[in-house]
Amino acid sequence: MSIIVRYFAAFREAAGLAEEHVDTTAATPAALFAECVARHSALERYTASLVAINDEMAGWESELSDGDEVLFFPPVAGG
Amino acid sequence: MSIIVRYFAAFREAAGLAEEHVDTTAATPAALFAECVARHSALERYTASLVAINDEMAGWESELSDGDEVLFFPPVAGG
Amino acid sequence: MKRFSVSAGPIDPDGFRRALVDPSCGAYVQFEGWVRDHNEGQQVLRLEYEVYEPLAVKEGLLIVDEAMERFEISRAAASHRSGLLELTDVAVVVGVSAAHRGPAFDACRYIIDQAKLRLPIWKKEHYANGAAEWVNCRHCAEAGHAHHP
Amino acid sequence: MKRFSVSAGPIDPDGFRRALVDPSCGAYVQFEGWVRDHNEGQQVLRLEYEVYEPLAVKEGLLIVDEAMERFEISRAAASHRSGLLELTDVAVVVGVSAAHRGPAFDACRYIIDQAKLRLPIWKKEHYANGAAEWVNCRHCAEAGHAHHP
Repeated sequence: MSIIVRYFAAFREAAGLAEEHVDTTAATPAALFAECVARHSALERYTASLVAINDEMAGWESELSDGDEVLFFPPVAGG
Repeated sequence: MSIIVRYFAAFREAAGLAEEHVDTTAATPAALFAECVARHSALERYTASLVAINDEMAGWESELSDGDEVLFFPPVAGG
Repeated sequence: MKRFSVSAGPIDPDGFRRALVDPSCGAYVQFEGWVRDHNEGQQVLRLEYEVYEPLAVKEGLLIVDEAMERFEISRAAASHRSGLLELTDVAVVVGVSAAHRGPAFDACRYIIDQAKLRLPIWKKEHYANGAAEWVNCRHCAEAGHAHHP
Repeated sequence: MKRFSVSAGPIDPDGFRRALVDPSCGAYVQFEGWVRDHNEGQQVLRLEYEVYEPLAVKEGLLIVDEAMERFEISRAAASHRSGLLELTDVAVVVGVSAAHRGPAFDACRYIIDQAKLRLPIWKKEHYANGAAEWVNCRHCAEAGHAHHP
Protein backbone atom coordinates (compact mmCIF):
# COMPACT_ATOMS: atom_id res chain seq x y z
CA MET A 1 0.00 0.00 0.00
CA SER A 2 0.97 3.64 -0.42
CA ILE A 3 1.89 5.67 2.65
CA ILE A 4 3.09 9.23 3.13
CA VAL A 5 5.80 9.49 5.81
CA ARG A 6 6.61 12.83 7.41
CA TYR A 7 9.65 13.57 9.60
CA PHE A 8 9.96 16.40 12.12
CA ALA A 9 12.78 18.32 13.77
CA ALA A 10 15.75 16.03 14.48
CA PHE A 11 14.16 13.22 12.41
CA ARG A 12 13.90 15.53 9.41
CA GLU A 13 17.55 16.48 9.73
CA ALA A 14 18.63 12.87 10.27
CA ALA A 15 16.64 11.57 7.28
CA GLY A 16 17.64 14.55 5.16
CA LEU A 17 14.05 15.05 4.03
CA ALA A 18 10.72 16.20 5.44
CA GLU A 19 8.44 13.81 3.59
CA GLU A 20 8.53 10.71 1.44
CA HIS A 21 5.97 8.57 -0.35
CA VAL A 22 6.60 4.88 0.21
CA ASP A 23 5.13 1.62 -1.01
CA THR A 24 5.19 -0.77 1.89
CA THR A 25 3.70 -3.94 3.34
CA ALA A 26 4.36 -2.73 6.91
CA ALA A 27 1.22 -3.31 8.97
CA THR A 28 2.08 -0.96 11.83
CA PRO A 29 3.98 2.29 12.45
CA ALA A 30 6.60 0.23 14.32
CA ALA A 31 7.27 -1.93 11.23
CA LEU A 32 7.18 1.12 8.97
CA PHE A 33 9.70 2.98 11.16
CA ALA A 34 12.04 -0.03 11.03
CA GLU A 35 11.98 0.25 7.21
CA CYS A 36 12.70 3.98 7.47
CA VAL A 37 15.70 3.31 9.74
CA ALA A 38 16.96 0.80 7.15
CA ARG A 39 16.85 3.56 4.50
CA HIS A 40 18.10 6.38 6.77
CA SER A 41 20.47 4.92 9.33
CA ALA A 42 20.85 8.24 11.19
CA LEU A 43 17.31 7.71 12.53
CA GLU A 44 18.50 4.79 14.58
CA ARG A 45 19.93 6.69 17.55
CA TYR A 46 16.53 7.93 18.76
CA THR A 47 15.17 5.92 21.62
CA ALA A 48 11.82 7.54 22.41
CA SER A 49 9.37 9.09 20.06
CA LEU A 50 5.72 9.54 19.20
CA VAL A 51 3.72 8.65 16.12
CA ALA A 52 0.58 10.15 14.60
CA ILE A 53 -1.59 8.89 11.79
CA ASN A 54 -3.61 11.44 9.80
CA ASP A 55 -3.09 14.08 12.48
CA GLU A 56 -4.23 11.84 15.34
CA MET A 57 -1.80 10.59 17.97
CA ALA A 58 -1.48 6.83 17.49
CA GLY A 59 0.14 3.76 19.01
CA TRP A 60 3.16 2.03 17.48
CA GLU A 61 1.06 -1.10 16.94
CA SER A 62 -1.90 0.67 15.27
CA GLU A 63 -3.03 -0.73 11.94
CA LEU A 64 -1.95 1.15 8.82
CA SER A 65 -4.25 1.67 5.83
CA ASP A 66 -3.56 2.55 2.25
CA GLY A 67 -3.20 6.31 1.81
CA ASP A 68 -2.40 7.02 5.48
CA GLU A 69 -0.13 9.91 6.36
CA VAL A 70 2.23 8.76 9.12
CA LEU A 71 4.05 11.40 11.19
CA PHE A 72 7.21 10.42 13.07
CA PHE A 73 7.96 12.73 16.00
CA PRO A 74 11.33 12.67 17.77
CA PRO A 75 11.23 13.08 21.56
CA VAL A 76 9.23 16.23 22.24
CA ALA A 77 10.66 19.10 24.26
CA GLY A 78 8.08 21.83 24.63
CA GLY A 79 8.21 24.54 27.28
CA MET B 1 3.92 42.83 87.04
CA SER B 2 2.83 45.38 84.47
CA ILE B 3 1.89 44.19 80.97
CA ILE B 4 0.60 45.98 77.88
CA VAL B 5 -2.09 43.93 76.07
CA ARG B 6 -2.99 44.71 72.46
CA TYR B 7 -6.01 43.34 70.58
CA PHE B 8 -6.37 43.10 66.81
CA ALA B 9 -9.23 42.90 64.32
CA ALA B 10 -12.14 40.83 65.75
CA PHE B 11 -10.47 40.79 69.21
CA ARG B 12 -10.33 44.59 69.22
CA GLU B 13 -14.01 44.80 68.32
CA ALA B 14 -14.96 42.12 70.86
CA ALA B 15 -12.98 43.73 73.68
CA GLY B 16 -14.10 47.20 72.64
CA LEU B 17 -10.55 48.52 72.90
CA ALA B 18 -7.24 48.20 71.10
CA GLU B 19 -4.90 48.26 74.07
CA GLU B 20 -4.92 48.04 77.85
CA HIS B 21 -2.33 48.20 80.59
CA VAL B 22 -2.82 45.47 83.17
CA ASP B 23 -1.29 44.45 86.48
CA THR B 24 -1.21 40.68 86.59
CA THR B 25 0.42 37.65 88.14
CA ALA B 26 -0.25 35.57 84.99
CA ALA B 27 2.92 33.68 84.16
CA THR B 28 2.02 32.86 80.54
CA PRO B 29 0.04 34.33 77.63
CA ALA B 30 -2.49 31.51 78.16
CA ALA B 31 -3.14 32.59 81.76
CA LEU B 32 -3.17 36.25 80.74
CA PHE B 33 -5.71 35.59 77.98
CA ALA B 34 -7.97 33.78 80.47
CA GLU B 35 -7.96 36.96 82.58
CA CYS B 36 -8.79 39.03 79.50
CA VAL B 37 -11.74 36.74 78.69
CA ALA B 38 -12.96 37.20 82.28
CA ARG B 39 -12.98 40.98 81.73
CA HIS B 40 -14.27 40.91 78.11
CA SER B 41 -16.55 37.90 77.74
CA ALA B 42 -17.01 38.47 73.98
CA LEU B 43 -13.42 37.21 73.52
CA GLU B 44 -14.51 33.73 74.59
CA ARG B 45 -15.96 32.53 71.29
CA TYR B 46 -12.60 32.46 69.51
CA THR B 47 -11.13 29.00 69.32
CA ALA B 48 -7.83 29.47 67.53
CA SER B 49 -5.45 32.36 67.69
CA LEU B 50 -1.82 33.42 67.80
CA VAL B 51 0.16 35.36 70.34
CA ALA B 52 3.22 37.57 70.06
CA ILE B 53 5.41 39.07 72.75
CA ASN B 54 7.30 42.28 71.96
CA ASP B 55 6.74 41.78 68.21
CA GLU B 56 8.00 38.17 68.22
CA MET B 57 5.64 35.27 67.61
CA ALA B 58 5.44 33.31 70.87
CA GLY B 59 3.93 30.18 72.36
CA TRP B 60 0.94 30.21 74.71
CA GLU B 61 3.15 28.77 77.48
CA SER B 62 6.02 31.27 77.09
CA GLU B 63 7.14 33.05 80.23
CA LEU B 64 5.96 36.65 80.69
CA SER B 65 8.21 39.36 82.08
CA ASP B 66 7.43 42.74 83.62
CA GLY B 67 6.94 45.38 80.91
CA ASP B 68 6.17 42.91 78.10
CA GLU B 69 3.83 43.94 75.33
CA VAL B 70 1.56 41.00 74.55
CA LEU B 71 -0.32 40.93 71.23
CA PHE B 72 -3.43 38.76 70.88
CA PHE B 73 -4.21 37.85 67.30
CA PRO B 74 -7.55 36.32 66.32
CA PRO B 75 -7.42 33.57 63.69
CA VAL B 76 -5.51 35.03 60.75
CA ALA B 77 -6.98 35.15 57.27
CA GLY B 78 -4.46 36.59 54.86
CA GLY B 79 -4.63 36.10 51.12
CA MET C 1 12.61 44.39 45.04
CA LYS C 2 11.83 43.65 48.70
CA ARG C 3 11.28 39.94 49.28
CA PHE C 4 8.15 40.77 51.28
CA SER C 5 6.11 43.93 51.52
CA VAL C 6 2.73 45.18 52.66
CA SER C 7 1.10 47.40 50.08
CA ALA C 8 -1.48 50.07 50.96
CA GLY C 9 -2.18 50.72 47.26
CA PRO C 10 -3.03 48.44 44.31
CA ILE C 11 -0.59 45.61 43.57
CA ASP C 12 0.79 45.57 40.02
CA PRO C 13 1.17 41.85 39.20
CA ASP C 14 3.02 42.50 35.95
CA GLY C 15 5.59 44.82 37.52
CA PHE C 16 5.97 42.17 40.21
CA ARG C 17 6.84 39.38 37.76
CA ARG C 18 9.22 41.61 35.79
CA ALA C 19 11.28 42.17 38.94
CA LEU C 20 11.82 38.41 39.25
CA VAL C 21 13.05 37.78 35.69
CA ASP C 22 16.41 36.02 35.75
CA PRO C 23 18.32 34.72 32.69
CA SER C 24 19.44 31.64 34.63
CA CYS C 25 15.82 30.59 35.19
CA GLY C 26 13.68 28.39 32.97
CA ALA C 27 10.57 28.48 35.13
CA TYR C 28 8.43 31.09 36.83
CA VAL C 29 5.33 30.50 38.95
CA GLN C 30 3.10 33.30 40.19
CA PHE C 31 0.21 32.95 42.61
CA GLU C 32 -2.36 35.71 42.98
CA GLY C 33 -5.13 35.89 45.55
CA TRP C 34 -8.12 37.77 44.15
CA VAL C 35 -11.13 39.27 45.91
CA ARG C 36 -13.97 36.95 44.96
CA ASP C 37 -17.66 37.73 44.92
CA HIS C 38 -18.82 35.04 47.32
CA ASN C 39 -17.88 33.19 50.51
CA GLU C 40 -19.84 30.57 52.40
CA GLY C 41 -23.01 31.37 50.48
CA GLN C 42 -22.83 35.14 51.02
CA GLN C 43 -22.47 37.68 48.22
CA VAL C 44 -19.32 39.71 48.88
CA LEU C 45 -19.11 43.35 47.73
CA ARG C 46 -15.66 44.27 48.99
CA LEU C 47 -12.97 43.34 51.51
CA GLU C 48 -10.95 45.07 54.13
CA TYR C 49 -7.54 43.80 55.25
CA GLU C 50 -6.12 44.76 58.60
CA VAL C 51 -2.38 44.11 58.77
CA TYR C 52 -0.15 44.33 61.81
CA GLU C 53 2.73 45.50 59.70
CA PRO C 54 5.80 45.24 61.97
CA LEU C 55 5.25 41.54 62.53
CA ALA C 56 3.74 40.80 59.10
CA VAL C 57 6.89 42.06 57.40
CA LYS C 58 9.20 40.20 59.78
CA GLU C 59 7.25 36.93 59.40
CA GLY C 60 6.80 37.41 55.63
CA LEU C 61 10.55 37.79 55.10
CA LEU C 62 11.13 34.71 57.24
CA ILE C 63 8.72 32.65 55.12
CA VAL C 64 10.39 33.70 51.85
CA ASP C 65 13.81 32.92 53.34
CA GLU C 66 12.59 29.48 54.41
CA ALA C 67 11.44 28.83 50.83
CA MET C 68 14.84 29.92 49.47
CA GLU C 69 16.52 27.41 51.80
CA ARG C 70 14.14 24.49 51.27
CA PHE C 71 13.78 24.58 47.48
CA GLU C 72 16.22 24.98 44.58
CA ILE C 73 15.00 28.36 43.44
CA SER C 74 16.71 31.58 42.35
CA ARG C 75 14.37 34.39 43.36
CA ALA C 76 11.19 34.68 45.38
CA ALA C 77 9.06 37.52 46.67
CA ALA C 78 5.59 38.19 48.01
CA SER C 79 3.42 41.22 48.67
CA HIS C 80 0.12 41.57 50.56
CA ARG C 81 -2.46 44.33 50.42
CA SER C 82 -3.85 46.26 53.36
CA GLY C 83 -6.96 48.44 53.39
CA LEU C 84 -10.10 48.37 51.28
CA LEU C 85 -10.24 46.14 48.17
CA GLU C 86 -12.85 45.75 45.43
CA LEU C 87 -13.85 42.59 43.54
CA THR C 88 -11.04 41.09 41.39
CA ASP C 89 -8.42 43.27 43.11
CA VAL C 90 -5.16 41.46 43.85
CA ALA C 91 -5.00 40.79 47.61
CA VAL C 92 -1.69 38.93 47.59
CA VAL C 93 0.94 37.98 45.04
CA VAL C 94 3.76 35.42 45.30
CA GLY C 95 6.38 34.90 42.58
CA VAL C 96 9.17 32.34 42.30
CA SER C 97 11.74 31.91 39.54
CA ALA C 98 13.92 28.81 39.31
CA ALA C 99 15.99 26.77 36.88
CA HIS C 100 13.29 24.05 36.86
CA ARG C 101 9.53 24.11 37.33
CA GLY C 102 9.15 21.55 40.14
CA PRO C 103 10.85 23.65 42.82
CA ALA C 104 9.19 26.82 41.48
CA PHE C 105 5.71 25.31 42.00
CA ASP C 106 6.60 23.82 45.39
CA ALA C 107 8.18 27.01 46.73
CA CYS C 108 5.32 29.22 45.52
CA ARG C 109 2.80 26.98 47.23
CA TYR C 110 4.88 26.81 50.40
CA ILE C 111 5.01 30.60 50.63
CA ILE C 112 1.28 31.19 50.16
CA ASP C 113 0.34 28.30 52.49
CA GLN C 114 2.61 29.60 55.24
CA ALA C 115 1.55 33.20 54.65
CA LYS C 116 -2.09 32.27 55.19
CA LEU C 117 -1.25 30.44 58.42
CA ARG C 118 1.31 32.78 59.94
CA LEU C 119 0.92 36.40 58.84
CA PRO C 120 -0.94 38.68 61.27
CA ILE C 121 -3.48 39.75 58.66
CA TRP C 122 -7.27 39.77 59.05
CA LYS C 123 -10.00 39.98 56.49
CA LYS C 124 -13.36 41.67 56.95
CA GLU C 125 -15.96 40.88 54.31
CA HIS C 126 -18.66 43.37 53.39
CA TYR C 127 -21.81 41.64 52.15
CA ALA C 128 -24.62 42.60 49.79
CA ASN C 129 -27.08 42.53 52.74
CA GLY C 130 -25.18 45.35 54.46
CA ALA C 131 -23.48 43.16 57.07
CA ALA C 132 -19.71 42.94 57.55
CA GLU C 133 -17.81 40.13 59.25
CA TRP C 134 -14.29 39.18 60.19
CA VAL C 135 -13.58 35.96 58.35
CA ASN C 136 -12.40 33.01 60.39
CA CYS C 137 -9.90 30.80 58.72
CA ARG C 138 -11.84 27.56 59.14
CA HIS C 139 -8.98 25.49 57.87
CA CYS C 140 -6.66 26.93 60.53
CA ALA C 141 -9.18 26.21 63.25
CA GLU C 142 -9.59 22.67 61.98
CA ALA C 143 -5.85 22.14 61.71
CA GLY C 144 -5.79 22.95 65.40
CA HIS C 145 -2.48 24.81 65.28
CA ALA C 146 -1.72 27.44 67.88
CA HIS C 147 -5.06 27.13 69.66
CA HIS C 148 -5.25 29.18 72.73
CA PRO C 149 -5.93 26.92 75.69
CA MET D 1 -9.39 33.87 24.64
CA LYS D 2 -8.53 30.53 23.00
CA ARG D 3 -7.85 27.84 25.59
CA PHE D 4 -4.72 26.85 23.67
CA SER D 5 -2.76 28.63 20.98
CA VAL D 6 0.59 28.58 19.24
CA SER D 7 2.10 32.04 19.02
CA ALA D 8 4.62 33.03 16.34
CA GLY D 9 5.25 36.40 18.05
CA PRO D 10 6.12 37.39 21.64
CA ILE D 11 3.76 36.18 24.37
CA ASP D 12 2.34 38.95 26.57
CA PRO D 13 2.05 37.33 30.02
CA ASP D 14 0.14 40.24 31.52
CA GLY D 15 -2.48 40.31 28.76
CA PHE D 16 -2.75 36.57 29.23
CA ARG D 17 -3.56 36.80 32.95
CA ARG D 18 -6.02 39.64 32.42
CA ALA D 19 -8.07 37.43 30.09
CA LEU D 20 -8.48 34.88 32.89
CA VAL D 21 -9.74 37.29 35.57
CA ASP D 22 -13.05 36.08 36.98
CA PRO D 23 -14.99 37.68 39.89
CA SER D 24 -15.98 34.23 41.18
CA CYS D 25 -12.31 33.26 41.62
CA GLY D 26 -10.15 33.76 44.68
CA ALA D 27 -7.01 32.18 43.26
CA TYR D 28 -4.91 32.48 40.13
CA VAL D 29 -1.77 30.51 39.27
CA GLN D 30 0.38 31.29 36.26
CA PHE D 31 3.33 29.25 35.02
CA GLU D 32 5.81 30.69 32.57
CA GLY D 33 8.62 28.84 30.83
CA TRP D 34 11.52 31.19 30.14
CA VAL D 35 14.51 30.78 27.84
CA ARG D 36 17.39 30.22 30.21
CA ASP D 37 21.07 30.81 29.57
CA HIS D 38 22.34 27.31 30.24
CA ASN D 39 21.48 23.64 29.79
CA GLU D 40 23.55 20.59 30.67
CA GLY D 41 26.67 22.68 31.16
CA GLN D 42 26.40 24.54 27.84
CA GLN D 43 25.93 28.30 27.53
CA VAL D 44 22.73 28.91 25.55
CA LEU D 45 22.40 32.03 23.38
CA ARG D 46 18.93 31.50 21.92
CA LEU D 47 16.31 28.85 21.18
CA GLU D 48 14.28 27.77 18.24
CA TYR D 49 10.93 26.00 18.64
CA GLU D 50 9.53 23.89 15.85
CA VAL D 51 5.81 23.25 16.31
CA TYR D 52 3.61 20.89 14.31
CA GLU D 53 0.68 23.20 14.71
CA PRO D 54 -2.35 21.15 13.58
CA LEU D 55 -1.68 18.48 16.17
CA ALA D 56 -0.19 20.78 18.82
CA VAL D 57 -3.41 22.81 18.91
CA LYS D 58 -5.61 19.72 18.97
CA GLU D 59 -3.59 18.09 21.77
CA GLY D 60 -3.20 21.39 23.67
CA LEU D 61 -6.97 21.93 23.75
CA LEU D 62 -7.42 18.35 24.91
CA ILE D 63 -4.98 18.85 27.80
CA VAL D 64 -6.73 22.04 28.97
CA ASP D 65 -10.11 20.29 28.74
CA GLU D 66 -8.77 17.39 30.81
CA ALA D 67 -7.65 19.88 33.48
CA MET D 68 -11.10 21.52 33.49
CA GLU D 69 -12.68 18.10 34.09
CA ARG D 70 -10.22 16.83 36.69
CA PHE D 71 -9.92 19.89 38.93
CA GLU D 72 -12.41 22.37 40.41
CA ILE D 73 -11.31 25.36 38.39
CA SER D 74 -13.13 28.12 36.53
CA ARG D 75 -10.86 29.09 33.63
CA ALA D 76 -7.67 27.75 32.13
CA ALA D 77 -5.59 28.51 29.07
CA ALA D 78 -2.12 27.96 27.66
CA SER D 79 -0.03 29.33 24.83
CA HIS D 80 3.29 28.14 23.36
CA ARG D 81 5.78 30.00 21.21
CA SER D 82 7.14 28.89 17.87
CA GLY D 83 10.19 30.28 16.06
CA LEU D 84 13.30 32.00 17.36
CA LEU D 85 13.46 33.12 21.02
CA GLU D 86 16.03 35.14 22.94
CA LEU D 87 17.12 34.76 26.59
CA THR D 88 14.32 35.48 29.13
CA ASP D 89 11.65 35.35 26.39
CA VAL D 90 8.46 33.57 27.45
CA ALA D 91 8.38 30.17 25.70
CA VAL D 92 5.12 28.96 27.22
CA VAL D 93 2.48 30.34 29.57
CA VAL D 94 -0.25 28.50 31.48
CA GLY D 95 -2.90 30.27 33.58
CA VAL D 96 -5.62 28.85 35.83
CA SER D 97 -8.22 30.71 37.88
CA ALA D 98 -10.31 28.95 40.52
CA ALA D 99 -12.35 29.60 43.65
CA HIS D 100 -9.57 28.05 45.77
CA ARG D 101 -5.82 27.81 45.40
CA GLY D 102 -5.30 24.04 45.72
CA PRO D 103 -7.03 23.12 42.45
CA ALA D 104 -5.49 26.16 40.72
CA PHE D 105 -1.96 24.94 41.54
CA ASP D 106 -2.76 21.31 40.70
CA ALA D 107 -4.41 22.13 37.36
CA CYS D 108 -1.63 24.51 36.30
CA ARG D 109 0.97 21.86 37.01
CA TYR D 110 -1.05 19.19 35.24
CA ILE D 111 -1.30 21.30 32.09
CA ILE D 112 2.42 22.14 31.87
CA ASP D 113 3.48 18.56 32.73
CA GLN D 114 1.21 17.09 30.06
CA ALA D 115 2.15 19.78 27.54
CA LYS D 116 5.82 18.88 27.89
CA LEU D 117 5.09 15.19 27.39
CA ARG D 118 2.49 15.33 24.63
CA LEU D 119 2.75 18.41 22.43
CA PRO D 120 4.58 17.92 19.11
CA ILE D 121 7.05 20.71 19.81
CA TRP D 122 10.83 20.52 19.50
CA LYS D 123 13.52 22.77 20.86
CA LYS D 124 16.84 23.54 19.18
CA GLU D 125 19.41 25.22 21.39
CA HIS D 126 22.03 27.53 19.92
CA TYR D 127 25.21 27.56 22.00
CA ALA D 128 27.96 30.10 22.65
CA ASN D 129 30.45 27.79 20.88
CA GLY D 130 28.51 28.07 17.62
CA ALA D 131 26.90 24.63 17.77
CA ALA D 132 23.16 24.01 17.70
CA GLU D 133 21.36 20.90 18.94
CA TRP D 134 17.88 19.47 19.17
CA VAL D 135 17.24 18.94 22.86
CA ASN D 136 16.15 15.51 23.98
CA CYS D 137 13.68 15.41 26.77
CA ARG D 138 15.71 13.15 29.05
CA HIS D 139 12.86 12.80 31.48
CA CYS D 140 10.57 11.49 28.71
CA ALA D 141 13.18 8.97 27.61
CA GLU D 142 13.62 7.82 31.20
CA ALA D 143 9.87 7.62 31.80
CA GLY D 144 9.87 5.21 28.90
CA HIS D 145 6.52 6.33 27.53
CA ALA D 146 5.70 5.82 23.89
CA HIS D 147 9.09 4.34 23.00
CA HIS D 148 9.27 3.12 19.51
CA PRO D 149 10.13 -0.55 19.57
